[in-house]
Amino acid sequence: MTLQIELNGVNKYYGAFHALKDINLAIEKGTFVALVGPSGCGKSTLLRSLAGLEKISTGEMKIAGQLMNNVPPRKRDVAMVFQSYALYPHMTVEENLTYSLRIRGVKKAEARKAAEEVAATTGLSHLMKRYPRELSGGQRQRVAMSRAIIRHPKAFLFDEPLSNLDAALRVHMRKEIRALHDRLHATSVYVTHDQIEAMTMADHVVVMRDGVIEQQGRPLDLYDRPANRFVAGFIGSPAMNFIPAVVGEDGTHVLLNLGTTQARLALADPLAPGRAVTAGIRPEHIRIVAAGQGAFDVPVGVVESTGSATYITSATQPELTVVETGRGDVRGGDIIGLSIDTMQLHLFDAETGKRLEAERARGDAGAPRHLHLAQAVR
Amino acid sequence: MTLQIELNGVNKYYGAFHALKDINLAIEKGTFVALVGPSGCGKSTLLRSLAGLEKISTGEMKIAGQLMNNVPPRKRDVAMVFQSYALYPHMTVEENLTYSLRIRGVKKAEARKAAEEVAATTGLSHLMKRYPRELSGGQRQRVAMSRAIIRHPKAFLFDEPLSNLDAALRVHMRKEIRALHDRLHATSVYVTHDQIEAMTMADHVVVMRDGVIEQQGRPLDLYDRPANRFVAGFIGSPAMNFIPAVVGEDGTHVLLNLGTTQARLALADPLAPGRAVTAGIRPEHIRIVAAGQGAFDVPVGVVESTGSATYITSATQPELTVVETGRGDVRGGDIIGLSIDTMQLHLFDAETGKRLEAERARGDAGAPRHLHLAQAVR
Amino acid sequence: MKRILASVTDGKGFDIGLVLLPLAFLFIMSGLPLVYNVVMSFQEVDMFSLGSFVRPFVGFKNYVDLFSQPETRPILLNTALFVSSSIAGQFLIGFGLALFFWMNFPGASWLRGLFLVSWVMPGLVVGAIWNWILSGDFGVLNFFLRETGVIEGNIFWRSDPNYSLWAVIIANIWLGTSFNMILLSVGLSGIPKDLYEAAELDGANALQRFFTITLPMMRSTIGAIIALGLIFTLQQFDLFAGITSGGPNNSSNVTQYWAWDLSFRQYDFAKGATISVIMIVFVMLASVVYVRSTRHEVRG
Amino acid sequence: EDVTISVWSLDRDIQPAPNLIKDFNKLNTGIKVEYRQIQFDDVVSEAMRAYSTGQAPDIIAVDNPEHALFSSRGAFLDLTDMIAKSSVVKTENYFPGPLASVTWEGKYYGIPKATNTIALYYNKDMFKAKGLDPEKPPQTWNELLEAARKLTDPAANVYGLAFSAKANEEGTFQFLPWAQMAGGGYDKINSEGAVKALDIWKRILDEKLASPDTLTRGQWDSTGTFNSGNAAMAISGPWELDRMIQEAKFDWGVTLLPVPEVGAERSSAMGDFNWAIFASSEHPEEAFKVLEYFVSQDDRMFKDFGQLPARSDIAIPPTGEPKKDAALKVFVEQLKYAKPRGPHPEWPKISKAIQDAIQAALTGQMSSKEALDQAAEKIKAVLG
Amino acid sequence: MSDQLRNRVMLAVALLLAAIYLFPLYWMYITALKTGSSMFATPPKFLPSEPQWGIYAFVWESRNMGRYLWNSLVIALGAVSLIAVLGVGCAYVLARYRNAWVDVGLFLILMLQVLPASLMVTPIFVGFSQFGLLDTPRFAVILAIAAKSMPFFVVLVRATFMSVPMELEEAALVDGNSRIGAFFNIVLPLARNGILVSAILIFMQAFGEFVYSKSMIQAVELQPASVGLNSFMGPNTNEWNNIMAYATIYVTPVLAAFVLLQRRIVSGLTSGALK
Ligand SMILES: Nc1ncnc2c1ncn2[C@@H]1O[C@H](COP(=O)(O)OP(=O)(O)OP(=O)(O)O)[C@@H](O)[C@H]1O
Ligand SMILES: Nc1ncnc2c1ncn2[C@@H]1O[C@H](COP(=O)(O)OP(=O)(O)OP(=O)(O)O)[C@@H](O)[C@H]1O
Ligand SMILES: [Mg+2]
Ligand SMILES: [Mg+2]
Repeated sequence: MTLQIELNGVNKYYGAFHALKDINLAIEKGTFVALVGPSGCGKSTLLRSLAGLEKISTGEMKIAGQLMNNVPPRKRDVAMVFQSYALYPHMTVEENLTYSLRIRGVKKAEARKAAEEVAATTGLSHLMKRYPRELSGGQRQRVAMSRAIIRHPKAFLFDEPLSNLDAALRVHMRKEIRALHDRLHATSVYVTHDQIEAMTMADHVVVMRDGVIEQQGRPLDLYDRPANRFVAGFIGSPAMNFIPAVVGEDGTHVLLNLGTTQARLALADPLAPGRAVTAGIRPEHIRIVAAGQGAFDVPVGVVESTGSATYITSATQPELTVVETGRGDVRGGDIIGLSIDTMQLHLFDAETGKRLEAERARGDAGAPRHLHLAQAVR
Repeated sequence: MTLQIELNGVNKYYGAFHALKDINLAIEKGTFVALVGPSGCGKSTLLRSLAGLEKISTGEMKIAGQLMNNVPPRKRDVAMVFQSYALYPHMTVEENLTYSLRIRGVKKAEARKAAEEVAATTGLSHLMKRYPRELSGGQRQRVAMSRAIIRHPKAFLFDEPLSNLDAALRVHMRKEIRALHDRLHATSVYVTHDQIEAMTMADHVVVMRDGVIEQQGRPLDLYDRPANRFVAGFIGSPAMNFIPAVVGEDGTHVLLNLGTTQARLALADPLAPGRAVTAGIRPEHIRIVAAGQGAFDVPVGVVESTGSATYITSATQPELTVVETGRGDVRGGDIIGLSIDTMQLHLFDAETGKRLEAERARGDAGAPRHLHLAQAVR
Repeated sequence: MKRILASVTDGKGFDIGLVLLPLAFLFIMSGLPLVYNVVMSFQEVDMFSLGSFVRPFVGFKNYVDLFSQPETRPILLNTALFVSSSIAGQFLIGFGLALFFWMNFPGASWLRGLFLVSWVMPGLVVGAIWNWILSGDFGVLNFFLRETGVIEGNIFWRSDPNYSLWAVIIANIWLGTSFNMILLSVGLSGIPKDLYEAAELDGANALQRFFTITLPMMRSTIGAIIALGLIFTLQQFDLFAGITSGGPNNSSNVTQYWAWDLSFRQYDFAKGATISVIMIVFVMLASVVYVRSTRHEVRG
Repeated sequence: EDVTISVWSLDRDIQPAPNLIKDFNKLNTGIKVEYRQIQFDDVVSEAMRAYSTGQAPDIIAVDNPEHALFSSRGAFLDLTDMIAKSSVVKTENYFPGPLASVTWEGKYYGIPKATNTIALYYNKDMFKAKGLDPEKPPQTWNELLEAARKLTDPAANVYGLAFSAKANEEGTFQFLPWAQMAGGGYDKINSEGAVKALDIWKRILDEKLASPDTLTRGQWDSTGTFNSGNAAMAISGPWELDRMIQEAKFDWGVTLLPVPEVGAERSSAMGDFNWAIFASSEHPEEAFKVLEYFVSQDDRMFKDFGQLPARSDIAIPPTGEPKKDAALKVFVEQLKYAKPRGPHPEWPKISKAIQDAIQAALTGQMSSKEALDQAAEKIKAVLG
Repeated sequence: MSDQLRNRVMLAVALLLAAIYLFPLYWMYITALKTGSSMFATPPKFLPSEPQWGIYAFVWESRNMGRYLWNSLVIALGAVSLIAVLGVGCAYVLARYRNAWVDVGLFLILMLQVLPASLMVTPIFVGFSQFGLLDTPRFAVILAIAAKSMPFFVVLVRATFMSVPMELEEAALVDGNSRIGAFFNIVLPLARNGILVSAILIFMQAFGEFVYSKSMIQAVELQPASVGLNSFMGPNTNEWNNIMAYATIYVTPVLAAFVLLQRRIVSGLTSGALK
């Protein structure tokens, strides 16, 4: 195990604005890291710091064991896809692609061949002679992407490289990127807003918020055992439903408060009675049943279908979202019963948002869930 | 019913490049139109033409019944979110937002109030004094978005307005946009690569390819009855699986050819024997069953889980993708049986890609499917 | 009417108006005088007939006469040398300075501003001062060169036919450097920073970034500066008047000084105009080059 | 209603024209004079431009070699008759040189305004230091050369002589007297004497007895090196006197220009401006009255403005500055031999030919003979 | 190398470069303070032995410099305004399009300034006298200068407009602005570097303009400082120290003003605008 990228206590200020707060990160060689977080949380800043484009304010940054704080970008041997593309406007697509090769003195014919290969995978072959200003948004993004992957650097840094591409192309590019990564044994850091990308491409997911790393780990670990309410809400789409709850008088059950309705769920391991908690349940873990058959009865608010799935939102406070495969036959205004898979219920401290099992079960990700909830009672 | 936007035989050339080909489009007032299509197909061009930023080469364009070909943008009263944002770099966020109001002579205090309201919904309140260069990519996009929705124009034109936002914000913005649209009875044209956005937000979806409108209609109609193979593959994510097939000798069944395996499905209405067709089936309409129990047995290739769903790709030629809710227990290399919901099978002409029921059942969208397939036989 | 009005506020009419108005102004104020000069070069001009166009035409006589003069060729060659060396010097030094001051360090922008000095000083003063600086006996340049041991004896910059043109070129480079420097600074400021970032990640070192990003991105600025530098250099007069007066023996004479000398010293206006036509042709060729170069500009 | 007369000259506020005009206007003669100062370099071009657009002034002051340019073309008013009738302007009072410059084909087209000439300044202290007799400055070309050789001291940054061979009118102005003394002239510029004169100049430069910058330096700057002690002798005019009095920190004197050999004919340059009335003047009578007033004030010319009147009948009053008074005596003496350049309407072209020859010879690109032959050729073409 | 050290080294180099480049300015300053002939002394004197400080007051008083400078200012401001009004729009259009007409326009504009003022002044003078413009001589000079310098301005400002992304203007149009409004609110502020600097350069040029002023402005009350300066030059006398003192008085404040102004050249005017 060689650490390829290592950040220790990295801070970054933009003037008074604290953009990265005490970032500690250790990435092994060959890892594909997905960096996710809400807009403005510091993902690009972190990426740019890794590339050497931003000078970090304090802390140390190592790549392949070497301190990099003052090493100029071109000596770091990383390739980056800029969120803003940063295409060379005075060069054709082909010239944009081959730029890094030409700089390195690769022969013309060879560079051209490499460009053609990359362009073929990104679907730019017919645009090689165009200038960036003559391209569509997605085409530009593909040029930015291609420019990075034409090289064989130590590390790839991708800043939302697929955001402007259509679904089919995205699926295709996803595969290509991952294949390239594996082929080169490169280390990649990949910023994305796309849940599917983060979950399916990455070996390791880092969730940031407001300049802080909230949690990192294997994708499904984050999905199954989010460290706090923020991560729970952030990972997974549609997002987890959160319901305010209190631990009952005897500490063995929680009362979920859905405005008009309440549900009482038994706890296997008792908690302090009266403690305010937040219960979280993912949409796909709620099943629609006939009214009166589930844990709750709720009136239906909006029903939206994407074709393959239907999103049903309850007209309650807070709203609950349920996903059904296929078209479903629920209409707005219906009263439906919701059956909750209590094995999938997450509990968070109402104030700190911390996951409540955390103290007990930290670190043994593979073990069975520790928070047992009895069958829902009405 | 008033036609708000009307395009008749619109063509647009960039030099020799034919970007829009004979576009005919009629959009009623108050409609929310989603414009989708592969990268580079001409969506932005169409939007920019509607805004008056590109002069169309031939054809006519009407807004609210008036010929608009030569009307300057400011007289069209449309608001647009640019794919490239086009923020005013010398203005703060607040100034960017209020710009359109200020030039209309709206009072300062009033404009400020409007800006604050919009900023609150887009989460920009704390950034009002920043300049665009001091914002993250997503924040910039939100400014671009806010700048458009602060106005109350006749029509909104959105060019991938949410592509750089995280899932939660996206869901939120989706709702806001749709609510705004409904509140203003505006007409909106919305370019997106996000299937969910197109399906859930739009009243009407227009699918383009290479400058041509391939199909338009209500979202679920497109999903259920794509006019051709292209639309079928484009709408829906993960995309529809296509399998080459031929009509059997007697014309009452098709033979699906999956490289090593073949499947024989009966046809209710006979087709010309020996005709080459393409069969399409969406991933969610294939169920995994024990080997030997379904229409096919296939070896499993890649298994990817997003947490809520698992994508299973078969190691066949062509690949088939199947979606399972939850985690599933299939591993790469397993042999599984696939059961196909034949009611959901689509047939396309192998050469033209046209949907095969089209001649017979055009126009009666509500009627039951006309292409009956007998239960799969092995 | 309404359509025209609309076109003026929003459409092509707006653009056409913006260009035609100044062009018309320029045509009247500069075009006609230009034509006057051209016409004059085909006429016999009497100093007292300056006020009218009606003068006897002599065809190409003035041209024939001019080219039969022995000094014509060396003066044209001098002009070519003067123009090319001056522009090269001004541009290279100006670019160097612009790049230097572009690196952020405290005081950079203040000091950069001081370089404008060559642009503010009156021509008369600049000429005189360079006259003294380049003077053979008491000149400061010789003094420094001697003190630093570069030369043994004095170089008579102004009076040695081998150096006289270079004396003016040195002064002219000094004069034009600030103009180049400040405008190139403006050009540099217009290059988006992320291009440099991308290039740096692509592995380009400073020199490569300069040649592959800076230069091509500044194409329109550089084109404009060189085109204008050419015109300025072709109009440089004060330095010749101040330093060498074209001497000794025409060794530092150039067309513009010569044209002036013919017109206003010898009152041979037709010949003066004839030379100016030669200059016009020269600039015309350069303008074509410039205009063509604008085709490859990058629009932001 | 007053008649307005406009006057153009190069005089600045401390020089004659503006002051005389001020005084004249105070007399309330019914004539109002307006004044415009123009620069030396622009007098002719401004005048021509104005004349050809009908905006010429009534009176102008032009440099004497350029007078003929205007008179020959009838641009200046023929004043012969008015002068004949005038009680103030009397031709016999003028030095012959200046008077010749306003004459064209026997008619008077102007009135000399002032005059000047050149002579040899020398540094008496240096003469003493080098063992030369400060009271016996060089009188012939050979003596000049000898003295210059002795005085030249490269170690002390001292040249023997400073003069101007610049490629403009100043070069002609300084060279012609030499040629004329040896029997040459602008119309016989390749005569033996003229060649000899140019040879002497060449020798002076070749031997580094004068700075090589002589080729590009005007008289004022050349003499500046004399004043600062970097030249032992200088050829220049009376306009230097005030500066020299103020700045020269040594004893100096002035002597007549050396001649080719003892007893040879003397000659000198003649400078300064003439008054003229434009033929287009609407009020020639009044204009002439103004000129008469100027002439009537000629005796103030030196006292108030330090310029030498072009008249032999006006004595130069002592200034109380012995060095200056001695120098002025020499200049007045020298003025007797001053010859106008031309007059010829195309003087500038003639002058240019001479300048070119001087420069070609002195830079060693041609021999003096060749250069002057070429000049003679050009001048012949001009003279027709 | 630490940042601070780097900054110090850079500053030192910059000061050295400036010292070399500004030497003529220094020479102007000290020549003003020298006595007439000591400027011809060998070896050169780098500090005046008896500085003549009174010369500034003398020159100011005796030449009535206040009036001259005022005239220069009027002429320079007039010319800059006229050029800016006419030139900015022209430059903008020439930057916005890319077609044969633009080529023609650019070509014409360059060609129209090829001749030096000394050769243009005669025909302009003749023309102006015909239209009676010489009765308002300062205005006439402003017109002439404007014609002379406008091509310079247009070509330079056009180059800056090239760096303003077209999309920003489009956004303004969609936001409901007219072309003119978009031009003033969006395009102009983003091109301010080039416009500012070009205007500065033109102002300085116009401030020292000499050839047209001396021919067209005959009344001394209306003449600019450059013409006043020249009056120290005589046929056989050049009062160099007065000239230098005079020039010092007018160069120094102008230079100082523009050192301040040009600091506003900043980079990244359009950064953050586009994805
Ligand atoms: N100036 C131009 N010159 C030539 N071709 C152009 C020009 N601008 C756009 N195109 C081409 O026109 C086509 C349509 O472009 P458009 O921007 O409309 O695509 P789009 O559908 O918006 O794509 P995307 O989803 O990638 O943004 C593209 O193939 C593009 O390459
Ligand atoms: N120059 C700057 N000055 C001040 N604040 C800045 C500057 N650049 C970025 N920021 C702030 O730093 C924070 C982090 O920005 P960054 O670009 O890293 O966000 P991000 O995570 O990439 O967001 P997005 O997903 O929207 O691109 C943002 O809140 C942004 O507003
Ligand atoms: Mg970002
Ligand atoms: Mg687009």
